[in-house]
This record gives sequence, structure tokens and C-alpha cells, in this order.
Amino acid sequence: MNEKPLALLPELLLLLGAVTALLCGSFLPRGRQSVAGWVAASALAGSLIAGAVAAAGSAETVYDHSYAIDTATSTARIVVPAATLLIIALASTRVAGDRRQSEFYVLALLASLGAVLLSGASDLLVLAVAYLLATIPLYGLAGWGRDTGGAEAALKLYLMGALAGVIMLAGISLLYAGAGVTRYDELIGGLPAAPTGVVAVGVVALLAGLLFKAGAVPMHFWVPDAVQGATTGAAALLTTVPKIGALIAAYRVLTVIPVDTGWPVLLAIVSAVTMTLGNLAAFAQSVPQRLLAYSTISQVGYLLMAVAVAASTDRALPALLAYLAGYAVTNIGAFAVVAALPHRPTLDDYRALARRQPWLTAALVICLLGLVGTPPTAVFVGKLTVFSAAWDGGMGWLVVLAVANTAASLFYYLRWLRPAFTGRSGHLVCEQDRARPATVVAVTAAAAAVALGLGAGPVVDAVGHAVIR
Amino acid sequence: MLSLFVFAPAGAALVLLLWRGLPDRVVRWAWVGVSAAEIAAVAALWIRYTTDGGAGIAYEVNRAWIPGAGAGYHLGVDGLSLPLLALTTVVFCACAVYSLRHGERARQFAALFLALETTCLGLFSALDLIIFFVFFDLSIVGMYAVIAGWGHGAQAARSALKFFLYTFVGSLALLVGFIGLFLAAAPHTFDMVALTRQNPLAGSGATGALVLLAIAVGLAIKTPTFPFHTWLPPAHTDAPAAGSAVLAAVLLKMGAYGFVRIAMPMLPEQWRHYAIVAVVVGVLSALYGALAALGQTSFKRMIAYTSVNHMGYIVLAVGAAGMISGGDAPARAVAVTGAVTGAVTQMVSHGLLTGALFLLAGVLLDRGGTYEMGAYGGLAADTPRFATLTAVAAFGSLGLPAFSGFIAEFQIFTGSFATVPVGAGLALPGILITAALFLWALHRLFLGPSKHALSSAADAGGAEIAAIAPLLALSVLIGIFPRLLLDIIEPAARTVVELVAR
Amino acid sequence: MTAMLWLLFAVPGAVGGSLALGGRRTGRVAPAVALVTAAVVSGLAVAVAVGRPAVTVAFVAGGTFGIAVDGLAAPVVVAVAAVALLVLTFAVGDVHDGRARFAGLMLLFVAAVLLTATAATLPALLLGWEIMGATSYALIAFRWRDGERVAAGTTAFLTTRLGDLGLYLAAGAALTAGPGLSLDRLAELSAPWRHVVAAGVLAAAFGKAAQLPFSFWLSKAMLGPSPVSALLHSAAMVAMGGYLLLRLHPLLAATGWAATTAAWTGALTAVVLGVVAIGQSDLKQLLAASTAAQLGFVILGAATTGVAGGTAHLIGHAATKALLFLAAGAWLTALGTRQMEALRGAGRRYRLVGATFAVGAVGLAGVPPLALWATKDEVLAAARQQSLSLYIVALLGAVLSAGYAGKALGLLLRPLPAGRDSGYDTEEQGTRRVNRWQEAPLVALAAGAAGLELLALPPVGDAFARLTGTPGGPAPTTSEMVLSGALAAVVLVAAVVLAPRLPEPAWARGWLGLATAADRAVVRPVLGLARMVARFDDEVLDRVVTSLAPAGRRTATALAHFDDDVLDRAGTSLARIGRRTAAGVARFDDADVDGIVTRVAAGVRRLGDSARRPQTGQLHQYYAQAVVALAAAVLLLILTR
Amino acid sequence: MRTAAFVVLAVLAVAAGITIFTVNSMARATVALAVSFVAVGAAILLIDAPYLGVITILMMLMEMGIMAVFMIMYMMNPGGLMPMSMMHNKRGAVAISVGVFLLLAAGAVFAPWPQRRGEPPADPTRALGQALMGSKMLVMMIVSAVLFATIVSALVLATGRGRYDRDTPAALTDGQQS
Amino acid sequence: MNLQMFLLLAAALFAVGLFGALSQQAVVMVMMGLELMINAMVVAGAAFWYFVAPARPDGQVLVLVVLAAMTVEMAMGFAVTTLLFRAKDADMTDMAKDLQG
Repeated sequence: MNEKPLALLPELLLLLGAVTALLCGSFLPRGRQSVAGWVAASALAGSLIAGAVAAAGSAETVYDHSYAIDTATSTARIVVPAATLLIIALASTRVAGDRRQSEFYVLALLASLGAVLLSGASDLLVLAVAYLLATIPLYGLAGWGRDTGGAEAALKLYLMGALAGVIMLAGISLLYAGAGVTRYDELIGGLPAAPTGVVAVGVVALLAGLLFKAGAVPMHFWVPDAVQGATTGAAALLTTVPKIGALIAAYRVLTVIPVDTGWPVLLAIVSAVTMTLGNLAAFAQSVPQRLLAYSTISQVGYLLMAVAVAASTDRALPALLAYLAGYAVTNIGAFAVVAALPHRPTLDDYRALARRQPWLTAALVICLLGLVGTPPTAVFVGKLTVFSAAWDGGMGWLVVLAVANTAASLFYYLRWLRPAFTGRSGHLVCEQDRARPATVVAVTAAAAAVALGLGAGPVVDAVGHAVIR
Repeated sequence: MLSLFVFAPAGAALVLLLWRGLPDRVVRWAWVGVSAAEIAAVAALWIRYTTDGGAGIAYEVNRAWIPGAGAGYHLGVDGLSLPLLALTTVVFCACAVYSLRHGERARQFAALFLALETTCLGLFSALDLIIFFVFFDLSIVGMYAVIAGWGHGAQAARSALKFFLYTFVGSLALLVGFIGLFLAAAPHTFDMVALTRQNPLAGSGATGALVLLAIAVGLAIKTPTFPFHTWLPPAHTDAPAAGSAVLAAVLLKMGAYGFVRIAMPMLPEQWRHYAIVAVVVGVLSALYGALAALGQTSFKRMIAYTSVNHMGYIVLAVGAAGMISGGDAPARAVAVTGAVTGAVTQMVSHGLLTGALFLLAGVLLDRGGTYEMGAYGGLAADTPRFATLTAVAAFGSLGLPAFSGFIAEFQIFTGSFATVPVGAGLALPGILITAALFLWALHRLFLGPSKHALSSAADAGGAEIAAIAPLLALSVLIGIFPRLLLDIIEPAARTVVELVAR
Repeated sequence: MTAMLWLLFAVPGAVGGSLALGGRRTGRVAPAVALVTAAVVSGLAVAVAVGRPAVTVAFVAGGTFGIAVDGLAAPVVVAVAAVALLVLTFAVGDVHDGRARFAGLMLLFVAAVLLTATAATLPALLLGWEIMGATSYALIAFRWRDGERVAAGTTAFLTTRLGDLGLYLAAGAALTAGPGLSLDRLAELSAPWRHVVAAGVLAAAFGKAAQLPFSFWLSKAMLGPSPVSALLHSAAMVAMGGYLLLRLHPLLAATGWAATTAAWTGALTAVVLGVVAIGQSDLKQLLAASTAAQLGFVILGAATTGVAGGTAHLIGHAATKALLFLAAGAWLTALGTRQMEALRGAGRRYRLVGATFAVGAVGLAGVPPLALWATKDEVLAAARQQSLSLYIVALLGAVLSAGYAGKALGLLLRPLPAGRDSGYDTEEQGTRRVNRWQEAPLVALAAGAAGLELLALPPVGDAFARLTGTPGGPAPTTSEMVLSGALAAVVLVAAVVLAPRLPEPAWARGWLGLATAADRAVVRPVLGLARMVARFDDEVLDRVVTSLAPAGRRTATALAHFDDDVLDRAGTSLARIGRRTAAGVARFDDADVDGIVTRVAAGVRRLGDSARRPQTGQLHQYYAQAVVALAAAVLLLILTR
Repeated sequence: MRTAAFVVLAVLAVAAGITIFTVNSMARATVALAVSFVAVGAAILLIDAPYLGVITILMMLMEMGIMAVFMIMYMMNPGGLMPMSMMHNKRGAVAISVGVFLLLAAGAVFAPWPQRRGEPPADPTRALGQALMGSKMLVMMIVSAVLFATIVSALVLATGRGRYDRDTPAALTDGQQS
Repeated sequence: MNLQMFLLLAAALFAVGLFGALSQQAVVMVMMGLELMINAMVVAGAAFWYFVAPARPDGQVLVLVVLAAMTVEMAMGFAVTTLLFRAKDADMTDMAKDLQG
């Protein structure tokens, strides 16, 4: 037994922050709920710092090998709070003064906690409950706006999530049945002896839950609807934070599954279909949120490439982590631009943005081109490493497909950028109510995307260690 | 020092972008100033390079960047890149001077061009594939912004999109090829010098061929060669004059430069094996480009197609260089070195002359409102300076001796003849067709009875002459004293040929 | 001394370049500057002819830039410089518009010619050679308001450049073979490459020298100003074609077939163009055709052993023909016409011009003791040594030259009929006067035309042969010389008498339809192809693939249309080829790459629409799809295990 | 004996499950679900896991209560007053679920399940308790966080008014912001 | 009484629940289907513990986790239903299809 509560300090800080924020919200008058926001922000910052400090330490497992603290977890511990921090900042204008303002922060913190726990779970049971923790707050966040769109978003997210959860529990049961244990370090010894069919069905069922979290085919259906229906801040969180946890969790769990079940091919197919479907469906979108939603689906497809080759090359994990970090900031930047311009509901409404909002436009350009993978942004480094890993792992065809998809994706990103530069204004909406914090977040995220790309050396080095069990 | 040289324009761009209150006049002159300083810097580099012996890589900067991904910040200058760096600074400075009189939204325009200059300089000095790719992609983005933002004509957005998508696909193909090289190398690296030394895909069969295919397609789109050229005419037609000049003069060279810098030295075995494809494509491009240009009625489109023709010669030359093998007679090695030298010379020459021609096309549009040659006639009487400049540029472009184009094409033809006599012979009529089309264009625009309504006030102005004339003068200088340039290029070309032949 | 060699073409090149670019401001001083420059060049020419410098510098990869004045070049350099000086002198009084441009281009041209003449390596040769062609374009199209003149310049440049491609080929072959691009080593090349070089050189030389089948450009070039014709088509450009073969005689001899080809081409050109010349009604056209014919003798000499004779003929012809062109130019300026019928008696109206013209014409006829008599006989002797048939053909050419010279002479020296002014001013408004600037060079050239036969007669002839490095060539026997002289004299007299009644058939006036043939065989198909390619490129871009069918039909109709008025069968078959090309391009269009690109884009867009279809908004359908997909995944894993 | 009991309970559980979707009243469906759960709980009692069986039954009954309240609150046809067929895509659903059943059943019957390893401890409940306080403590810690999250999340979604709306009974939906 | 029998029961319950989830229009009914599926997980989890690895408590904890999941999912389901009812006056999944494409 090696319970070391302090080893989980980053996670505890998040939980503590959630509780404190809720208490603040409960006892403070409506006008001063922003205190809860500051509490949440401090908790996130604290967690981030604690996570960073812990990252410098040696890798270890705690709670009887049910939770691993290694490079992957450390990355999540840094990226997730940072992302959440940006998200609560970009959402601040929208949530300010709302009567459920503090709840927004609480749920965001809990969702982050869930994502971090997902990434560190080294036991199927922990994985299951972390999944719940990462999912439940999202229902609340999706429906937080309490408008018709929010309701529909919450409904679809909930029903897909519930189904995915059930199937995932089935998968966990089957894997448990196969090996008789739930800890990864024991699974890796037990599963090879288990009936392959059982393990195969179990891994598919388990993946159903993780793919739901990641927003990948075939569990992606919630993504466009929930992202469009939810408030922009919640949408940014839905498409960013859970993916981090889910993909790391998938990597972690898949590396203990014997390759002879054929999961790498399955993952490759899932990845291929996901990126292709996301891109194709994004082509004709006219609502920025929905376009971004499909874009996140395609991004998950690229990310899954790294997971698909998890067993065959040790380049997969650094690639996955680097891409995740880059994706998180870039995606948040794009959502921040949307959040900053709440009165421009369609792509056409972005006409002449360049003249009125040069900074926002610059951020939009960097983030969208960043999502394409234009150097020197962070996603470029991610794509570079992921493509290298996939090729190294013997999946050259997947690289070619990903390249074709990347090229195709440029088309719809440009559909958004073009009006921003070419339109001759004509937009009569007064821009005074531009959300300033979101603007700051957009610019910050864009700058971070570029900085992460330029300074990718230390990042890639830092994530270049294998997972432990 | 090299980094400063590369990134100084980008820094200036940032300043211009952030300093919103700056009056347009100051912006334009600042742009000219920075560009001129870059020329001075490249001159200094050139002089020191020649005095240091003029061979190998100089001014090398090699720092770790993403060691985990095998990418380093590796810059350097050698005989292949130095001429192109010089070309870049000169063309950009010409555009800056030209823009003293042209263009709206000067501040953003200047910033964009300065940023674009950095990408071009960076690409030509890159000694790491990822650095190369970074600048390659950024140049596409920058040029897209130029066409989409400052393009004229109803189709500008469409053309820009086509340009972006097309060349972006090319860049991604390039990236795939780079990854292939990276993974083949041991230890894995993107460093060009190391990859060139290692020749990592020797004897690798299909993998090497596929990697070459990816790289060659990427470069061929950018160059552009025959089946991949269709993005070029619309992009040029709708781009602003300075944008066209930079696109044709510098950006196209990235593709051609990639052949001599990446494809040939790093994949010698594959290059030799498939060189005949390059030869065929080169000949086709040269003839097709010339014929298509001959059939144009728009001056600018015509120039655009001559680019396809001129770049076709380069592809022919590098293909011919690949037809050599280690055991060949020394005379063939000498000849093929000449072909590669000619190819690099052609890059510079085409840059100078086509850059000038596109700026002149800009003048034409500015005064007459259309590129259609049928709308003009007899301009020589009213705009003699414009006519003279255009005529000189046209004669230079058709490969007249005493211009750089002759030096380039002569070496390409004579050098290619050694290994692919039939190919060189087939491409030869290209220079005849080019001559015909330029003479015909001069006839329609400037000679014969006047058909236009332009007065002598429409003649080329001081800024325009100051922008265009130096380009032509440089071309003449190279044409008359080719050793100034060839002494730099030849050792590097010899190295390339040796690397291909190994 | 090498500095002087550099200056020889650097001076006219630099001065000419600055004058040409200087614009109208320099117009006032241009003639004077040009004259001074030409004089300096003449001095330099004499100096280098005496000093014989040679210099080689590095130039392009594998090829050096070598220039040298050897025995062959020395007299040519001097002749070119002298003729240039005289022509420029004439131009002072003849060309009044665009003086700076004119003087500048002329000097540039002279520089190019001098470089060509002194070139010792292929790069240097090509450098001068091509600039010569380009400046000839600018000079022929000097009066650019007239579209026809511009077209004539274009034709001249393109036709000669077509031949020039041969030099590129030759350079390639020479570089491949190994020993380098030096002209005097071309004959040593190994077998296949030597033949390629020879073929290329022949093409280039025939093109420049207006030999068959390239002769037509010379006809059109007569639209240029007379001083231009006088320089380009006497001493310089056309002559350089012959000069190249004179210089490369060893190469021709080494290949064998090339010498034969050149010899027969020269001889046939002398005959055919001689006939054409007789059939002309336009004085300058007559002179032009005679130039091609006379160059035939030069080439005949170069191809046989008569290099010295050929060189002498070249120089003698330069003086004679420059004289004749200038005289024609003087009349053209004064009377405004070139039609010999209209010029009847012009020789009497302007007596000095008439007298010098007579000297030139008699010389051209080959009547002793004037220049071309002896030089031609030397070439004929060399031809006879080669083969009798060649000799007879060449002799026929010589007789024909007396014929056309006599025709011109006969018409121009006839008494001035009354009221002939009506024929004047058809080309331009005549000035009705000939000034001193124009007369002075005529006299000088007449002296040259009269005295240059010395170059072919012993003892000067032997020295000249030694000078040109080809001593020991066959000398004509006295009887031969008498025979040819007598024949020439008889024919000349006959032609003078019969001049008005000599036939002027349309085929001769049209130069055998060579230009039309070239137009139909090369220019139109290429232009048609170009338009097709261009349209194909456009329409592909605009995704209007279908509209290429009518375009193809239109092209085919156009081709069929001109098919009707093509007389010979060659045209018919060409049209068929053209039609087939159009059909081919149309077919290619269907499989075109950009079409594929656009189609792919459309396909992707359609795929995009279908990719959105699963997103129905209906949750139970999401469920069903997800479960089915997962079941499929399970089956996949279980079945592929 | 045990086997017979199990078969009875199993048939009951499945039959009740099918009944849920065939009756035309939600109240009856709820009862059927409860029956199904109780049957399953009882079946678990058969395999020496009394704690699990009991807790299953208890939780289900509680949940049924909540569900009944909800149905009365929101459902349009709570009492089955009119015949209802609130189904869509019935045929597809049948096909899919039958397919899934066949797949799972085939797996259940034909899969080479591992041999039983070890024996149940004397007191499984005690072992469970020790595990929860020991090796699986993290699971329980997270479950507590999940419950916390559920409360907050459910409150956000379900409460019509925030804490501050007592004075101003605003519209139920507050899409527009103050 | 053996593992196969329990698993058959679980499979049957799972399939019936899945049918409900796929076919029901009312959200609450869909939830019932899901709940039936979770019910199957309880059966399977307990059976696996008892018949495969009874020596360790992992299976029991798994059942507890499943029960916890069931509880919280149901709670959230009711919350979502409430929201849907209030916001859109709907209780059917078919009525929530504004967002699509």
C-alpha cells in the first residue's frame, strides 16, 4: 500500500477548489460571484503548479498501482488545468452575473479533475469512475445555458454518454473476466492468457466509452450538436479537456492489451474514418461552432494515429502528448474568437473582421492555420511527430490519408478566414460589446500556439518518456 | 549573423504591424530602407564568401530546436543558396521601390512583404528539412494573403484559394517525403547535411521511390511543372504586381531549389533511376508552357506561362544531371555540372527578368486598366521609357545573349545534351517559340498604329524605373560577366553532381 | 593589344547601348557620336588586324569565352568596320527620325558582328551571333508604326533563330564530345558528335546567310531602312553566315557529307535566287535575292577548297552590295520608290549615284576587272576541282548574276522618260535630292568594288590566301577567267538591252512562295497549336470542358478553309495533320489533369454532403449507428483474428 | 435447487424487462423494471454475494420511487390513460438487439472462459470492505467526487430558479442575460 | 448454475435494454432501457467475480461501481429531462432535433 495523499496534490487542489467555489457561490451575493471564479482560477493555477513541480519528480504509482504518476499524467496535470484556466477566462463575460455562475466554475473544475484522473488511471475500476467524473459535469455544463439549445445539447450528450458508459462498463467487465484482475500491471500479465475473443469484445466496448469522451467515430454524434447548442465556453471545454484525459487513458489501456487482438488495425480504421468524416462534414458548415466541432472530430482522428501505433513505436507517446498540448491551446484559441464575437453567428458575419478587430483576426488566423498544421505552430509539431510515429509504426497509408485530409481541411478553415479579410464591412452590429477577456484569451492562446511550436524542443523532450504501470 | 539577416525583415514587419499610427509615406520608405539594408547584408555575405574561398557551407548556425523530433535550427549558406538569397533581397527591394507609388493599405502590405521576405530567405538558407518546410508553408500562407487581400479582379479569392490548396497539397506531400527521409536515417534526423552525407535510402527499393515521389510531387507543384501548373496562371492574373513579381521571381524557385538541395543529393539512387521522368516532364513543361504562352491574349497570363517554360528548362537540367552514373566519362560530368549550374543560374535569371516583367505588367494595368494586349498598340510613341524597359526585359527573357537568360539556357542545353541529347533537342524549339511570343507581344503592345488613349503622362515613373531597371541591369551584368555568379555556383553544382553520381 | 580587342566591340557596344537606351534626348548628337565611334572602331579593327591578339577567359561551365583575330578574321573585321563607317556616314544624310535609336542599334549591331567575326569559341560566337539577330530585328522594324515592317523584323529574327538552334545543338554536342567549345577544334570531335555539330552549324549558317530554304526572310527584311539593308545584307549579318562556314571549313571537310551539302546548297542558291532576282520588279528585292545568290558562292567556296576565294568574294561582295543598297536607298529617299519601272532613268537624274551604281552592278555581274569577277572565278575553280556538275551549276549562277545586274543597270540607266514622276512616291514621300552625306560613301564603296579583285589575283591573292591560312587552293586558269569574264560581259550587255522585257513571273516576285510555305508549314500550325493549348488550359480552368468541342470544330473549319486555297499537296496534308492534332488535344482534354483536380474537388464536396447525412439530429438514429459500428468493430476483430 | 431458482429468477428478470417496453403505461413499465431488478438482486443472492444483492434491490426500489415522481411530474401520459406506442425504428431496434444478443450469447456460451481461480473468502462482504478501504480506496474517493459532481450538475440542470430568483420569478428559461 | 447461465441472463437483459434504448421515444423510457443494460452489467460483474476470480474483491468493487454509475446516470437523466421539459416543453428525443447536419 502506498497511499501518499500528497502525491495527488494537483488532483486534490482541483477538488478542493470545486468545493470552495461552490461554497463561495452559495454564500456570496449574486453580484460578487466572480469571487468563485477567482477561487477556481487559483485552484487551477495551484494544481498546474503542483503538477509541474510533481512532473520534475520521479515517476511512480500510487494507491496500490491503481494510479500512475508519470510523464503522461504530468502532461495532463499541466495541460488540463491550463486549458481550463483559459476556458473559464474566455467564458467569463458570458457567465458573469448569471445566477449559476459559480456552478459553472465548479463543474469546470470537476470536469478537469475527471480528465486528469482519466489520464492517470492505471486500474480499470479507477478508469470507470474517472470516466463518470469526467462525464457528469459535462452534462451540467452543456445544459448550463438552460436555453433550448443547451437543453438539446445536454440531452444528446447525456444519452450518448450514458450509452457509452454502459458499454464501457461491459468492456471493463469482460476484460476483468479475462484476466481476473483490474490493475494494469496485473492485466498485462493476465490478458495474454485470456480468451482472445473476450478481450477483443472487451476492448471494443471499453473503447466505446473512451471514443465517446474523445469525440471520435462512432461515438462522435454528440459533438456537433452539443457544441452548437452549448454556450461557447462550455463547448470549448467539451471539445478540449475530456479529449486529453480520454486519449491518454486509451493509450495507457491499449498498451496493456495484447496486440494479437488486432486493436491497432481497428484504431487505425477508427482514426482514418474519424478524420475523414470530420473533415468532409465540416465542408459545408456555416456556423463557426459547428465547423469547429467537426474540426475537433478530425483532429481526434489525427491524434488517434498516435494511439494506433502505441504498441509498435515508442515515438507514439511523445507525439500524442505534444499534439494534445498543441491542440488544446489552438482549439481554445479558436473557440475564444467565437466567444469574443457573440454577435456574429455565421461565417458570413465575419466579413471585414480584419479591419475592425485586427488582433482577433490575427488570433483567428493563427489558430485556424494552426489547426491545419501550418508551421511553426504547436499543432504542426504535433502533426509532424504523429505522422513520423505513424509511419514508424508501419502505418504509412494512414499518414498519406492524414495528409490528404489535412489538405482538404484547409478548404473549410479558409472558408472562415476569407470573409474576415475580403468583406467590405456592411456589418452593422456595434462591436462595443466584444468580449474583452475572450479576446485576451484568443490572443494568448494564439501566442501560446506559436510559442509552443517555436519552443517545441523542450516540450517534446519533456514528454519523451514511456508510461509506467 | 545569418539569423539576423533572415529574421530582420520579419522584425521590421512586426514593428510596422504594431505601429498603427505610422503614415503611409514613412511606411513605404521604411520598407525600402529595410530591403536595401538586406541587399547590403547579402552583398557583405557574398564578398566574404568569395574571399573565403567560395566553396562549402558558410555562416553556419546549428542549434538544437526539437531534438526529440530530430529537427534542428540549422542555417547556412553555400553556392546554391547564396545566389538565391541575393535574388530574394533584390526582388523584394524592387517590389518595395515599386510600391512607393502603388498599392493600398501600405502598412499591412509592407509588413506582409517583409514577412514574406523572411520566409524566402529562411527557406534558401535552411539546412534542416523542417526549417525548410516551415518557411515553405509560411511562404504559401503569405502569398495567399497577398493574392486574397490585394488581388484585383472578381476571381481573386478563387485564385488565391486555388493557389493555397494546390501548393499546400504540394507542401504536405513534401512533408511526407521528409518524414520518410527522417525515419530512414540513423539516427533519425531532419538535418540536411547529415541526410546528404548518409544517403539514407540507398538500396531501399520501393520506399525510396515513394519518398522521392512524394518530394518530387511537392516540388513539382511549386515549381510548377506541366501537369501541376494550372494554379499558376490564375494566381498571377489576379495577384497585385509586386505579389506576382515575388511569386514568380522567388517563390517558384523554392520548388526548383528543392530539387538541387533535397531531392538530388539525398536520394541520388532514386533520382538517377527516375531521372528520365524529370527529363520528360521538363521537356513537356518547356514546350507546353511556351505554346500556351504563345496562345495568350493577356500580357500577364503570357508571362505566367513563360514561367512554366523557363522552369521546365530547370527540370530538364536536373533530370539530365540524374542520367549520369559514377563510371561516366569526365566530359559528361563536366557537361552535367554545366547543366546544374545552368539550372541555378536560370533560377536567378528567371527571377530577375520575370520579376521585372511582372512589375511592368503592373504598370500596364495601372495605366491602361487591362492586360489584354489587343487593347493597346503603338505605345512606344507615348510611353517610350515603359516600352524600352519592356523590350529589354522581353529580349532578356527570350534568352538573348548578354542577358542572364542566355547564360542559363546555354548551359542547360549544352549540359543536358551530354546525357539526354534527344530531350535537349526537343526542348530547344522552346526558345524559338519564346522569342516569337515576346516579339509578337511587343508588336501588339508597343508597335504599329496607336489604338489606346494613353498620353505621355502614362509613361513609367521614377519609382517604377528605379524598381525595374536595376533588375534588368543585373541580368545584363550576369549576362556579360557570368563568372561573377558562376564562380559561386559551379563548385556547389559540382558537389551536387558528385552526390548524385555516388 | 588584347585590350584593343576587347575595346573593338566594347566601344560600339557600350556607346550603342547608351544611345539606344538614352531616348530622344541624345538624338541631336547621336550621328556625330556614331560616326566618331565607327571611326574609332575602324581604327581598332585595323590595329587588331595587324596585331592579331587572342584572348580567352572563363565564361560558362565547360566553355570559355575566346576571341581572336586570325588571318581569316582580320580582313573581315576591317571590312565590316569600314562598311559600317560608310553606311553610318550615309545614314547621317538619310535617316532623320529616331536618330539616337538608329545609331545606337547600328553600333550594337556592329559590336555583335565584330564579336561574331572574332569569336574563337562557341559561346563567344553564339553571343555575337544572337545579338546580331536581335538587333537586326530592331533595325528592320526601325519604322515600327508600320506593322508590316515589324512583322518583317520578326520574321527575320525568328527565321535566323530557327537556324541558330543548330548552334545550341552544336555546342551541346561539342561539350559532350569532350575537347571543348573551341571553334578550331570542332573538326577533331569523335564521330557521332562531329556530325551533329556540323549539322547544327550548317543550319545556323544557312539561316543567317539566307540560303535555301531560309531565303525568304531576306525578302521581307527589305522593308527596313536602306542603310540597314546596306550593312546587314552586304558585309554583316548575311555575310556572317558564309563567314562561319569559311571559318569551320575543316569541320565540313572532316565530315564529308556536310561539305557536299553546303557546296550544293550554295550552288543551288546561286542559281535559284539568281533566277528569282531576275524576276524582280523591286530594286531592293532584286538586290536581296542577289545577296543570297552571291552568298551561295561564298558558301560554295567554304565547302570546297576555295576558302581564300570565298573570303575574297565575301569582302568584295560586301563593298559591292553595300554600294548598291546605298544607291538604292539614295533613290528611295529622293524619289520615294523602289520599283525599277518607276525608277527608269533615275541613274541619269542623279548622276553620281547612277555612276557608282553602274560600277557596282557591273562588278556584281562579274565583268572584269571588277571585284567579283576574280573572286568568283577562284571559287569556281575550287568547285571544278570538286566536281564538274557543281562547276556547271555554279557557272550558271555566275551567268545569272550578270543577268540580274544587267536588268537593274539597264532600267536605271535608260533615258529619263517624260512625265515619269507619276511612278514616284509609292513607298514614301521623296525628297528629290541626294545630299553629300549620301554621296561620299558611294564613291568610297565604288572604289572598293573596283579594286578588291586584287584579293583574288596574284600576287596579292597569294598573300591573301596565306593570310587566311588556306594557301594552295586551286587557282583559276587564265582561260577560265577569260571565259567567265566574257560570258558575264555578254550576258550583262544582253540583259541591259533586254531589261524592260525580262519576264517577271509571280513565283519569282514571291520568292518561290518560300515565305508562304514557311508560314503554312510552321508558323500557322504552331500558332494554332498554341491557341489550342492556351484555350485548353483556360477552359480546363473554367471547367468548361465541353466548349472545347466547338473550339476544335472551329479550328478544323479554319484549317479546312485555308486548305482550300493551298495549291500544293503539302498544304493539304499539313491541314490534315493540324486537324488530327486538334482532335488529339480535344481527346487529351478529357483525360486532363486539372479536370481531374476540379472533379476531385466536386467529388469531395459531394462526399462532404453525404458525410453530414448521419448527423440527423435524431438521437435514436445516433444510437443505432453507434451500436452497429461497434458491432462491426467487434466482428472485425473477431473475424480477422 | 439453486439452479432451478436461478432459472426462475432469470426468466422473471428477462420477462419483466421485455414487459417494460410492451406495456402502454409508464407506471406499469416502472413496476416491471423494479421487478426485473429485484429478480436480478435475488439471483445475485444465490452466489454468496448477499451484500451486492441487497444493495441492488435497495437502490432499485429507491430509484423506482424517484422515477414514479418524475413520471407524474413530466410525462404526458403517466397513467396510461390512452394507448400509446411511443416507439420509432422498431424493426431496426429489434434487428440490432437480437443481433447483439446472439453475439453476446454465442460469446457467453462458446468462449473458453478462464478457470476459476481461488475460492470466495469466508466473508465476501468483509473482503469488499477491506478492499474499499485499502487497495481500491482511490475508487471510492473518486466515487465521492462523482456524487458531488452529480449533485451540482443535476441542480444546475434541474432547478428552475437560481438561488437569487426568489424575488423576481423570471421566465423559466433564461437565455437572455442580465 | 454456472457462469454461462448468468452470462446468458446478462446478455438477454442487455439486449432487451438495448432494444428499449433504441426504440423508445420518451427520454425516461430510453433511460429505462439503459438501466436494464446496467442491470445486465450487475449480473455479469457479480458472476465474473464469483465464477472467475472470487479470491479477490475486484469484481465486487466493480459491481459497486456499476451501481454507482447507474445511480448517478439516472440522477443526471432526470435532471436533463427536467431541463428539456422546461426549456422545450418536450419529453421525447424526437423533439430535440433542432441541431443537425
